[in-house]
Amino acid sequence: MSAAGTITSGPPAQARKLDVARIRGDFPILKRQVHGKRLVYLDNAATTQKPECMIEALGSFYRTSNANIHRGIHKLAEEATGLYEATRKVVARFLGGADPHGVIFTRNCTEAINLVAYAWGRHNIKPGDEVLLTEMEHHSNLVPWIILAREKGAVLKHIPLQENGTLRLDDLDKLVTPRTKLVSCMMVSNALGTINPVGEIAAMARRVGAKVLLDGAQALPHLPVDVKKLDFDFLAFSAHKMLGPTGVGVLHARPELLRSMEPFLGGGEMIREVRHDSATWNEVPHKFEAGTPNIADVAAFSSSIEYLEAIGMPQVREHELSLCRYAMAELRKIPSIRILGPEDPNLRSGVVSFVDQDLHPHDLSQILDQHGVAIRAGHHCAQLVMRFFKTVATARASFYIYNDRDDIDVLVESLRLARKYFGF
Amino acid sequence: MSAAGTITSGPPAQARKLDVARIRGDFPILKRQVHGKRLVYLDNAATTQKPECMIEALGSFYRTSNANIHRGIHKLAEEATGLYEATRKVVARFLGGADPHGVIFTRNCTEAINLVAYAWGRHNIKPGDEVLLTEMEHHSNLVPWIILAREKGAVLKHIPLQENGTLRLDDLDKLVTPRTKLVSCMMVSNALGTINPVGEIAAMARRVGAKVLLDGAQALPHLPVDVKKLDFDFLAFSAHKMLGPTGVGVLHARPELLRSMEPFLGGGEMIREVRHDSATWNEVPHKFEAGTPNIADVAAFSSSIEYLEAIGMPQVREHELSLCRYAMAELRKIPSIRILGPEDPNLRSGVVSFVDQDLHPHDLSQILDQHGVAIRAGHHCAQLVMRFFKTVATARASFYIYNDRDDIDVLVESLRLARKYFGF
Amino acid sequence: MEEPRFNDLYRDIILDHYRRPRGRTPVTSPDVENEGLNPVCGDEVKVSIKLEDGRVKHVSVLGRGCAISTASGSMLAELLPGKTLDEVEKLFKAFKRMMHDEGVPQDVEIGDLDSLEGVKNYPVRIKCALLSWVTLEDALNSLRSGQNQLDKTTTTELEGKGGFAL
Amino acid sequence: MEEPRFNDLYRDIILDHYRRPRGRTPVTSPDVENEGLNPVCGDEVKVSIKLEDGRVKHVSVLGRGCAISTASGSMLAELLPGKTLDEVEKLFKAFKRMMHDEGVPQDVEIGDLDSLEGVKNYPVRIKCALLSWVTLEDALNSLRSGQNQLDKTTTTELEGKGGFAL
Ligand SMILES: Cc1ncc(COP(=O)(O)O)c(C=O)c1O
Ligand SMILES: Cc1ncc(COP(=O)(O)O)c(C=O)c1O
Ligand code: FES
Ligand code: FES
Repeated sequence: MSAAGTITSGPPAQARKLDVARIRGDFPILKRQVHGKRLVYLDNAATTQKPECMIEALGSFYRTSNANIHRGIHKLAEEATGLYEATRKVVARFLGGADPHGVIFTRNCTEAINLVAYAWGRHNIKPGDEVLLTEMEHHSNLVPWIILAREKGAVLKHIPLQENGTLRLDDLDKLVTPRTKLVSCMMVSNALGTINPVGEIAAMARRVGAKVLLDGAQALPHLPVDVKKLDFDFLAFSAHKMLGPTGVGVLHARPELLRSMEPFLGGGEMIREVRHDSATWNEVPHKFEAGTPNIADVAAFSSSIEYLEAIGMPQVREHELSLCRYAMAELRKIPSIRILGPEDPNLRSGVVSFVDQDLHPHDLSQILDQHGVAIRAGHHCAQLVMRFFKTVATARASFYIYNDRDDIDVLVESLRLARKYFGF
Repeated sequence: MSAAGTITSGPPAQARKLDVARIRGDFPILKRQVHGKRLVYLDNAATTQKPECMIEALGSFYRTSNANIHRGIHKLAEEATGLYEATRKVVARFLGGADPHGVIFTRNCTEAINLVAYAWGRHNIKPGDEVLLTEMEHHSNLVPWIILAREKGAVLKHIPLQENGTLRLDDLDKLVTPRTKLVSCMMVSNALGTINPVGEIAAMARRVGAKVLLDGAQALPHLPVDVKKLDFDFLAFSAHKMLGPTGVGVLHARPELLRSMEPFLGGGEMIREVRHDSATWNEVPHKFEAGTPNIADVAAFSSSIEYLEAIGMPQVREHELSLCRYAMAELRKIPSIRILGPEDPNLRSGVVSFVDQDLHPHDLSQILDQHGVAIRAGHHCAQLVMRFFKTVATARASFYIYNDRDDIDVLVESLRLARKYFGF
Repeated sequence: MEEPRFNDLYRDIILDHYRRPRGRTPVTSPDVENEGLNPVCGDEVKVSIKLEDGRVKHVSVLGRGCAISTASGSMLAELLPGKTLDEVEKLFKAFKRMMHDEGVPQDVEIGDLDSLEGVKNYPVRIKCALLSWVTLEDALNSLRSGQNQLDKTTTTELEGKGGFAL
Repeated sequence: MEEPRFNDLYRDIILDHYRRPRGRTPVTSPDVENEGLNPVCGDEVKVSIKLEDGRVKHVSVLGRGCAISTASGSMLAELLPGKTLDEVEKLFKAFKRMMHDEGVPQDVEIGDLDSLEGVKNYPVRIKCALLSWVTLEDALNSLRSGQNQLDKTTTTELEGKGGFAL
């Protein structure tokens, strides 16, 4: 984990182990069968499953406290507002004690990044300015900048990927120039599992006064993150990848920075005063939450975070690391399989991306499905990574708190059977 | 309803009555007590309550089918994709047989309107061009255009409000000019209840070739709407105002128009191919749904629509009309109360906005809350309307399918007691 | 149907101030004046003060608002005359502490403001109670920071936050 | 652990075509050629045809894809030689109907394509089966609409929709 720079380092050796059997009991979907087999869910980098407490919180919101928030003077509105705003504080706490005024709820990580591109980017990126990305980015941290660069005549640069699945930082000091206005980088790769040295990258950005955006979509769910120890201006992530409901993302930034920005979406809630052709803005974070928010899902998201906090993020990390280590060792026993990304499991999160020289990932995935095993096959919204590795798709198994070695054994055995079935 | 022009007209006289007692049984929250009193929920224009079937659909999605959609080749992903896309078809059917490719899911009505402002407006509105709004609009249909006009040097005009709470159309032919590029208008006012003659307004817009956006946030939940009989380019509304979950909005437009537009948010799902500094777009509607959508809520939204369809929108309309008529008659018996908006209940939806000459709406609302009555007090995100009527706030009672005359009796009696309590 | 019962919110003293608010005679040529807006509801207030020998002589609190804000403004108008600006400051701080449920210092005489204590249980309404007070506070702050007299602002950042409670 | 069982998807004929695909010898100076992309997975195919006396003489189907798309392309290469363009068109239409579960006309000989029928139950995979066919279809369409020969496009709008099934 040391490569992760300012991401807080791993757990103490004596960290208590996860009680996976008990945890599984909290996830109703894991009781279901797929094609008559036990569901082995290994598609966690796409989205995680949800604990009963989150599902219950959601139902209970609608069954007892549902109302529109902020402006209503009645009991339900008060309760709903309380629940919605409570999550802002829970998120701030989860981030290591952030200012809740700097926590904005969006639909997903993608919208959080776009918010920065529109509300900050459009007003701060000028023709000829440079935005530095990496060759590893998820499309959600590429396309907003492609659109912006095209519109503004700005230049996109990419920290290159190298064969071992990490970023090549050798020329970082040349990639960052006085024209660099923003460095936007993922903390953890969804396609390779690589944990990036975002501290080092941010430090270089600071030398030229560039802003730093961290895409934390694959980091916040899996690693202990303390924003006080992390150097960034914007941090984006999605609730649905960390036991939370779909439809909730977070953009976190310092309130002063948010105050200095133009608004993004216009509408109810985000205004102070509206006249026929002018308007003034509400305070942050409300200035960036136009219209009726996703109240119920935000309210329910608290339970997901509390569930993770109860387990402990260092423990989550330790668990995934041990699964990842085991999975890599087992997969290496199938000679036709090539694992992408860092060889050292310590340098990656619980994501294992691989290709079989004879079988297409989509066929693999289809066959695994017959065994109840859900993995993802595809480009993982990282076509630059695929192109770098001269493929169009990989198979990806990604782990979370309810997975164990049994799951990996089923995965590996199914892969063997798939090869056999196809006659290899 | 004839004033509504192309909104389909009212129900046949023999429409079957709503069985309110049975309907109430379907809404778990209505069983709860507030301050020891039965909850009388009259804040439906802000958001409606949710039927058990929708809450159940949501829970069941997470308990049995949760997965990320579109790209996964495993059972859960298939099921989740099926449920998500099924709602697109259900929405299209609810709209009177629209093309599902023209149904885009957003967070809310506000985002749907902003999508048009960004993806269409920024590329089609030039300096000096005019956008015609009304003085009645919700902030969500004002602020996006204020922001756009400021950026583009465009001119905003407003169809004026008149004392009776309707739009003054006398000078419409002068307000619409060859420079008018867009007419954006609410179908039904959330602040006054007025049903607007959008057919007439659209017809005028067409004479100069302007595009037409209809804000259907208060129309789709309450009136039968058939898009085949309605002249518009963009139609926006929110699920949470029609028994659906928070976090889901809809933008509907012809697929050809959507295809001709630039994308809005960039990221996963909305792309076809991504290179280092260029990208091509996925087909509509996916082109406008960047990142992981609000899958569960969209999936669950089907149940809400099906619930409304089972009741029948003409029946919903008839029910609200009768409640509105009764409420207006009862409120008129309190001489200190002045009702805003059209005198004729046929010209309005189930929204009654009023002021008491002695009591501030916020105090009223606070006292009503003690009686278990939830109304809304405030500017209803319509500060232009408030300014027109020389007030800062009104009290608003708004009805839906689970309300009945009893509810209105409790409202009116509580108002009397409030006056007494304050010594008037 | 029974009368509503608020043990804590609309106390009799509040209703009395609401029905007959003090400080409604406009102060002419005020030494301190400011306008404040409660962004939650759109209500506005104008607070004006005439000083004499370093003490408040006349106060007016004009504008429109709810019972809570009207009563609170009326109490302001009742309590201030005779006080030095430092005493006003102390009073404001004490009242703010009360609204945030932090306890009122023993040595501050808060008079009828006492009756507003219940408001702290209604988060949306706290800004109502504070409206005229923060409006004045803002003006005093700019007076103190040298921007002498007559500092008018049409909106007031209530407690430096505005917007909704969070 | 048992072997997986697909009654309907990966039939033996498909696996056979996958392991030993036909049409892998590139056609030189083709009369019809087009490249197609399956946007769901990113797989690409190049279909080339050499005509003689109005009939297909040689076919090559190159590129990479899954078992379904490879087998389907291989069957295309096997079925086309000897056919007129009208017959190809008919075959394509029949196959498309099969994928959309609309029934195959009696009078069309579809050969091994038969074995792909199960794909219709796997919506995400339908584009795999159709990839080489729509790629060819696109080329034939532009040929017919006068844009003579060698119309290359790097991406193909699968069934005019691309994107995800809806
Ligand atoms: C007429 C009208 N338009 C737009 C909106 C905005 O809807 P939402 O807050 O769901 O985006 C509302 C909701 O209050 C409304 O009543
Ligand atoms: C690294 C990374 N960034 C961004 C995203 C986008 O997240 P969402 O689809 O929730 O917006 C993802 C999700 O796949 C991701 O893995
Ligand atoms: S409601 Fe406006 S000041 Fe109280
Ligand atoms: S998965 Fe790409 S063509 Fe089948």
